[in-house]
Amino acid sequence: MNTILLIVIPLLAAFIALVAKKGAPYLLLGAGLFNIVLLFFLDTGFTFIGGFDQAMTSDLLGIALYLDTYAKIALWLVNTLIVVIALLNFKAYKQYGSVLLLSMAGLNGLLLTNDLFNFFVFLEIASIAAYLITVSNRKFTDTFHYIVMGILGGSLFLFGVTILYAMTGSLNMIVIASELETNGQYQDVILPFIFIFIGLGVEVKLLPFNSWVKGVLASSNTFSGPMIASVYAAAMSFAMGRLLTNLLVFEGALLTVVMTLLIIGVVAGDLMAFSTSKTREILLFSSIAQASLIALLFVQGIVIWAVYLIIVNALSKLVMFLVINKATHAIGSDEIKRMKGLFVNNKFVGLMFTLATLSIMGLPLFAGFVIKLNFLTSLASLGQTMVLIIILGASLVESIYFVRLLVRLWYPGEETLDMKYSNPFKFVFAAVALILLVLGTYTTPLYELDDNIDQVSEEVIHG
Amino acid sequence: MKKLVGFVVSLALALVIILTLNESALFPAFGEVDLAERISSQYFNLAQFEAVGSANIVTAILAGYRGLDTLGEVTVLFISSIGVAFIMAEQTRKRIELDYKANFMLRTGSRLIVSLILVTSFYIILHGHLSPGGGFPGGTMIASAILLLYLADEEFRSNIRGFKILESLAGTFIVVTGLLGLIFASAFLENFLPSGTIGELVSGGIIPIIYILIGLKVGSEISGIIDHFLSEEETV
Amino acid sequence: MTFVEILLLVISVILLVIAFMAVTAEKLIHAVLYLSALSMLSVVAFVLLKAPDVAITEAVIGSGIITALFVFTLLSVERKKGKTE
Amino acid sequence: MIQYAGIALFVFGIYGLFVNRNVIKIIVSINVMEIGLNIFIISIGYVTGSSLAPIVSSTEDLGLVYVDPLPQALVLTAIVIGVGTTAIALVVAKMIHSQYHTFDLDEIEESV
Repeated sequence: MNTILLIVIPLLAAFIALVAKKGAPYLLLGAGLFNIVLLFFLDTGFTFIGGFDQAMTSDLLGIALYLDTYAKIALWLVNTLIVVIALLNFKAYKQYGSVLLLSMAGLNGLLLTNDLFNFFVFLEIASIAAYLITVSNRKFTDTFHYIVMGILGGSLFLFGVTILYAMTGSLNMIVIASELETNGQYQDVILPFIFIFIGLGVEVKLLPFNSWVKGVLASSNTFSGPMIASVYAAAMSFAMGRLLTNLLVFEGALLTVVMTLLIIGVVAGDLMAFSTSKTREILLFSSIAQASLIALLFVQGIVIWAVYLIIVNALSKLVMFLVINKATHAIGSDEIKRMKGLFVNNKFVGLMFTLATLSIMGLPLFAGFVIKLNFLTSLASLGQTMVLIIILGASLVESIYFVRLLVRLWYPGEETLDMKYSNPFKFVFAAVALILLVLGTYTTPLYELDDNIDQVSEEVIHG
Repeated sequence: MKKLVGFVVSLALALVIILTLNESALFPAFGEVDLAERISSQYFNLAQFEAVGSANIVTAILAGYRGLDTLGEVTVLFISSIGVAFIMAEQTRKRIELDYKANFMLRTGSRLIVSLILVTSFYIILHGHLSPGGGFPGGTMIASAILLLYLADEEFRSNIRGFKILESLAGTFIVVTGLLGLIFASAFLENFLPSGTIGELVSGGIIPIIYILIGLKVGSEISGIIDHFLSEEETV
Repeated sequence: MTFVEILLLVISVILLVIAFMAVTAEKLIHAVLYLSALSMLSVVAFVLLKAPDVAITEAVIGSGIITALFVFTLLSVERKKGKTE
Repeated sequence: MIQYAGIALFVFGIYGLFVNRNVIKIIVSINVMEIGLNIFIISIGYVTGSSLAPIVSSTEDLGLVYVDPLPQALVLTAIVIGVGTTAIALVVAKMIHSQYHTFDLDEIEESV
């Protein structure tokens, strides 16, 4: 029982699925369930590929994978979400079996690897799988825009990694961090850190290169919407969190630049969501704002509340995108006017959607409230009052446009919509709403874990 | 005019990057690289003193020390060949008629050249761990031989089904070799075969085996991509 | 300045010139040809930088397969345009 | 000097990527960017003087100076990833053309 199986089994299934075309969806579910179950038995710590298990020192020859509570939470979330989305879209998107298998292998590798170039290779695998998933939107100019931005992000990331290799002589995240700590002056390191931050920011939907998000998600469907907005968003935020806590250290001028970039991302996302009249655009701009907020928390070192925010955001966006995309598919347009009274004759789905939205807004009784309260207090304790005020303002704007959306969806317009949601959709909505409610009220498990769930650097530098 | 302004701006940005890299004490200037500080000195020590692994250090790194990179890279080619077939799958396949008739010289000449290309590509794949080259260039040469056949005569349609099976088999064997390393030795992709003396044909343990499988896989994948590029939808 | 450094200097200048022409070419087929020339020149640079593995791979893939893919895309586009007129 | 050319090509590809409005020219700029990046990666491994390519012919030649092999392994991977992404981008370009009958993004935006 080795950590590498999390990457290799989906890969093996994808290679077999090439020949056994009809078996691809079943191989996908099998590999996904295998990963979820395997995670229970894997013990944390390093896994060295190729048997070169010198300790984590500068003469580490091979590539090391690292599994800790941080990676376990991320892998559980990503693998379960992929299996859930595959199950929900089983009939409509059957031919995406092998593409999803490869995106599972790529995302698992991305979350596990400790080597920066290996991180780039898995980032490319996951991105190409994402390009193929957006092909299901049949909007090729938007897919092309996403491909161009993805390649640009990957190349900027590789440029930053190459400079770091030239400076420190190793490709391993931890060895580079300890090498830079011992003999690196800070201004040497600004250039590679900027390139790595901007390069990875493309996939995490951060400014300056997140213009592709509008095209891809505005015309998404019940398969590509949840995959891009909740699975890829969560996995990329976790991967970025891993880099921000262990490798990238922002100080002085660079910190202010990064913080302003992220704050602009939050404010711009919320304002644009406020000013649009299309439901899907509201959701995609709100997910851009959430992604920038999560990156901001990681930069400030508030790791545990960022992790919970990723989980809650991924779950709520899953529900919201499924509901809205299913309705758009039935009605034919995602204008709010056309969707008036959507929940009038499917009350249960409406209730679940409302619970998910209230949790994102951070109202009491929901997990979102506990998380928002805690990360705001941590920000206050870090003395970031200016950032605090702006985030409070942004979340005020956010609650306005979400309440406006809910009001429109609940109160009937002229034509009554006779849309129906199938039972598996309802079951998923109920499960997510239950999780949000339980975590919102019974909050002790949230306080169990604390900021050092990501022990990669502790294990090596101080360990 | 707009091009000139943009060109000047990009040159200025390049200048900024170059200057910041020059100032930084850690970043070595071009050419003054001290290998002892870098991980690569370990690769040379292992190759020279314990005579482990392949003579061509780059192949030793690619297929031996950093095997997961190469597995990931083969997956990138695999997913792009699936993607190409997937995006263009809606149309049924028909060959593009090239607007020239392949005369006698081209047809016979190409058969001769194709066999030459195939021989060199197999040589390069087999000697990947001794001389420069290896799985990737060798595989692409196989694909270029098939490309030549495509150009030589119009009706040629490579046996896509056969390539798919070869691709899937080669990929599965690569992963199985890795898993064998997990079962027999202690880690995934670990070298469980005797690595022989450096410089001989049979040396380097599982490195040549992996590189031959990669060559076959890359060859069949790129031929598949070429076939999809050279055919268009039936309906036109 | 040894012979290798002079050659590298010359190649860098030519690389920049061809890159400018490739990015700002008017016709598509010119852009593709400049790209292929750029990739061949980079093969020479790799050989001078003592990277034979990379030179072989860039030669076969860079100027071989990538140029072929570009030409086939333009070919199938011309063919369709020819038909519709 | 070749390292500066690599950086200049990389930045130049990024410039071309933002300025061009033709789909095929954008893909050409992507490849120019990747060639520049590959040259830069190889150039950080170069050792001046009588250094050799990283082929260790036999155990005798111990004291010789070699070039850094790791960047070459990275570039081999980067080239093949470049082929993969270029093939996908070109297929999407073909689909764009079969849908809008033009490669120019401005024309496509007007027609939508």
